[in-house]
Amino acid sequence: MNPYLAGCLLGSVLLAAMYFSGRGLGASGGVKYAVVSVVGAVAPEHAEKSVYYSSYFNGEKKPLQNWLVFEILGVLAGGFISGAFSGRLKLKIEHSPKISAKKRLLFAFLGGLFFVYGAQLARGCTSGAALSGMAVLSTAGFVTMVAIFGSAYLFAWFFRKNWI
Amino acid sequence: MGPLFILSDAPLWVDLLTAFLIGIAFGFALEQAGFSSSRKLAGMFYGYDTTVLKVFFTAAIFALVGSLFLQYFGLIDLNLVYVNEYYVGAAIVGGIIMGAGFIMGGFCPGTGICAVGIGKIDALFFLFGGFVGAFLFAESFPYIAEFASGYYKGPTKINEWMGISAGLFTLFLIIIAVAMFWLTEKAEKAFPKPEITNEL
Amino acid sequence: MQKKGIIIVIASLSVILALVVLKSFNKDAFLLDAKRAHTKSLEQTHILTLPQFKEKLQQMPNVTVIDLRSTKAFEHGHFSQAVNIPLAAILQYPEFHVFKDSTLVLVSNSLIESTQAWMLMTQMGYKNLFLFDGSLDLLSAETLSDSTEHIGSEVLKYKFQADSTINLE
Amino acid sequence: MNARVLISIWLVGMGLILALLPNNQTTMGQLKPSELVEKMKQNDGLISVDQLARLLVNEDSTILLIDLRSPDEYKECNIPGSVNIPYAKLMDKEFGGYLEQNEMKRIFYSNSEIISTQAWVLVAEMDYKNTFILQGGMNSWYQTVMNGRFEGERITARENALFETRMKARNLFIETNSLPDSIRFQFKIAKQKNRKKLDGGCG
Repeated sequence: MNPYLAGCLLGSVLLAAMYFSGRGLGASGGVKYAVVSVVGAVAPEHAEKSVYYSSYFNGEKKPLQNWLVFEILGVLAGGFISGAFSGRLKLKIEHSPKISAKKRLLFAFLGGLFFVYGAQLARGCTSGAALSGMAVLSTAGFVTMVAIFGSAYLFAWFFRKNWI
Repeated sequence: MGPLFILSDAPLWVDLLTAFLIGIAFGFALEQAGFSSSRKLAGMFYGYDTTVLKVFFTAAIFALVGSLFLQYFGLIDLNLVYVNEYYVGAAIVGGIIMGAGFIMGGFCPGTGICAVGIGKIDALFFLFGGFVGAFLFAESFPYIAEFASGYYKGPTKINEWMGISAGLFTLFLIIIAVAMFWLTEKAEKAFPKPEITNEL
Repeated sequence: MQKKGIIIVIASLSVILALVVLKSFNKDAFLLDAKRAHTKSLEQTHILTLPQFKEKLQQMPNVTVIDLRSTKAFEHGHFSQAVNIPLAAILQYPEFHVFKDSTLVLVSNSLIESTQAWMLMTQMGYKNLFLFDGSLDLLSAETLSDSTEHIGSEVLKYKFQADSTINLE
Repeated sequence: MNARVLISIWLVGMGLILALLPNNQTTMGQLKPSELVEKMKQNDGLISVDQLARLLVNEDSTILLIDLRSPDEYKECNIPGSVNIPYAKLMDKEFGGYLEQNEMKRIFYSNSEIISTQAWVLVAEMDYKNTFILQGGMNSWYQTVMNGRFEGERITARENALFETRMKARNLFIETNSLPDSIRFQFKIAKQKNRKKLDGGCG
């Protein structure tokens, strides 16, 4: 699909989220709620004691009854539908021929770790802070966006072997 | 008048169902834009494929322009739409960590989940990493709480901080984006990697 | 494909432009929103007490007095420079917009009525707009008696005393 | 003409229209002038001092009595049961909970009618119902309830009841305003709004 057309499509999805639920899109938050509820189920005492977890368990709602959790399930389904639509469904490890599949998986794991850690700190990832933040003109969104892309460009040279 | 579910006190399940439907559309749009491929996403940082930048800015500006027009015609109250809270230090440091994660993993959380949907195993590992990252953050939160919640500026809007109207700021943003679109097309011509882009 | 794109771009731009133009020419819309009207009403310079009203009438002979009472009461007696526009018919008055640039004073028998008219007209963009802080009932409409000492009505004229004997100050 | 040029033209066009829009976007739920005049014509937003006295004496719990005067004036004396929202702070977000609701009867009062009518218009045009202006305001309260001498002979039961209501309201007013300040204002701080916090972001 033409990137600009895809951008308009994505923009209308974001606008719909703003119009219906008064909020932007998000992704890393869903990951957090999943972790929080797992910790709450596995180690309830620890969750009760911790300043961080306890704030998610004192409300009426369970952590998984969250907008973001359902949205993320939708993303999973939406990706699948689109993949089936365009014939891209395939189990595979995508990596540059210069690195092994194992190395790619290790870096993907580390990347995910860093990304979500940073997203928790900045209270939003590329979708929650940068994209949705820009769409509501929030200062935080612009700052986070510049920081993400700026640092990715800075680090790009060190990881060039992984990609090109 | 929007935001519908904030003004109407709709039951929780309606909101969650909408979240699911919006998620489907979100995932569909991401996948159609080609964001389920990490090498396409990483291409932005080496100049051979700048789809991310184009989609990202088009989407943000489309939603911004749309919301401002909706407000002008009295269809939405933007005061009731969530504006991100601005914690100066956390936003900058968090953004830098995210940038490092981006170039290592090749996904961001949204695109990673979308790529899991079409069966990318590297995306699944990215997601596992994400779970560990969220867990580590929760465990380390007591030690960094002061920094993470410090330098708080509230949900500020950038145009108010600059003292101009939202419409005028949008025009500036659009001019920057249009210049960037032009530059990225130059970059794609300057750093072509046909062996990668043909494969995608 | 290209042609289609050009048509979509031009069509959507002109539709939005047309909608914006339509809205800005809509007469049945406020110029100032509630927040701005609130800020404007805080200045309190629009409230004219009797002496201030008299001064205004003397200084500016071309002041237009808008009399919000019913036509019947108006015919009974009114200021020489008064125009009768009952509040209920205020938007139907044919030459309403003519007053947009002149100095206007709203008068009525009820302060509530003149304040409502003041808020309404302020939000519609009228600028030199005042309201008379008093009732026309208490005045002889043609001659303003000099003897009435008048302070603004938004001043408490009584003082609370715990022993229940309350004196006029 | 490729896709980039097309989207650029479209975006710049939209941006130009947006930049030229007047900056006075109307707020939510604002009535049109004609609708506001209709609301004014109905004339059902008034409450007399005697009606208020009766509501107070009967301990009506559906009223929300709002004193729009300055904090100093409010401290000097106020009608029992009222909370103080100075008119200058009426549009502040913290008091939204008092204005943005349809259930309770809001009764605005000031010393006269001007300020309370202004507040009435602001609330009415946001399309909230059940808003009332105390006719004559505090001055009229003093004149009628506090200083009122009952003229004429008390013959009918109705006149008797009116006089009694005034007496009770007067005693209530004197009683509550004579209490020491520490007790008087203990429960009378205008509550902050408790609207649900906007949820969002993905942190």
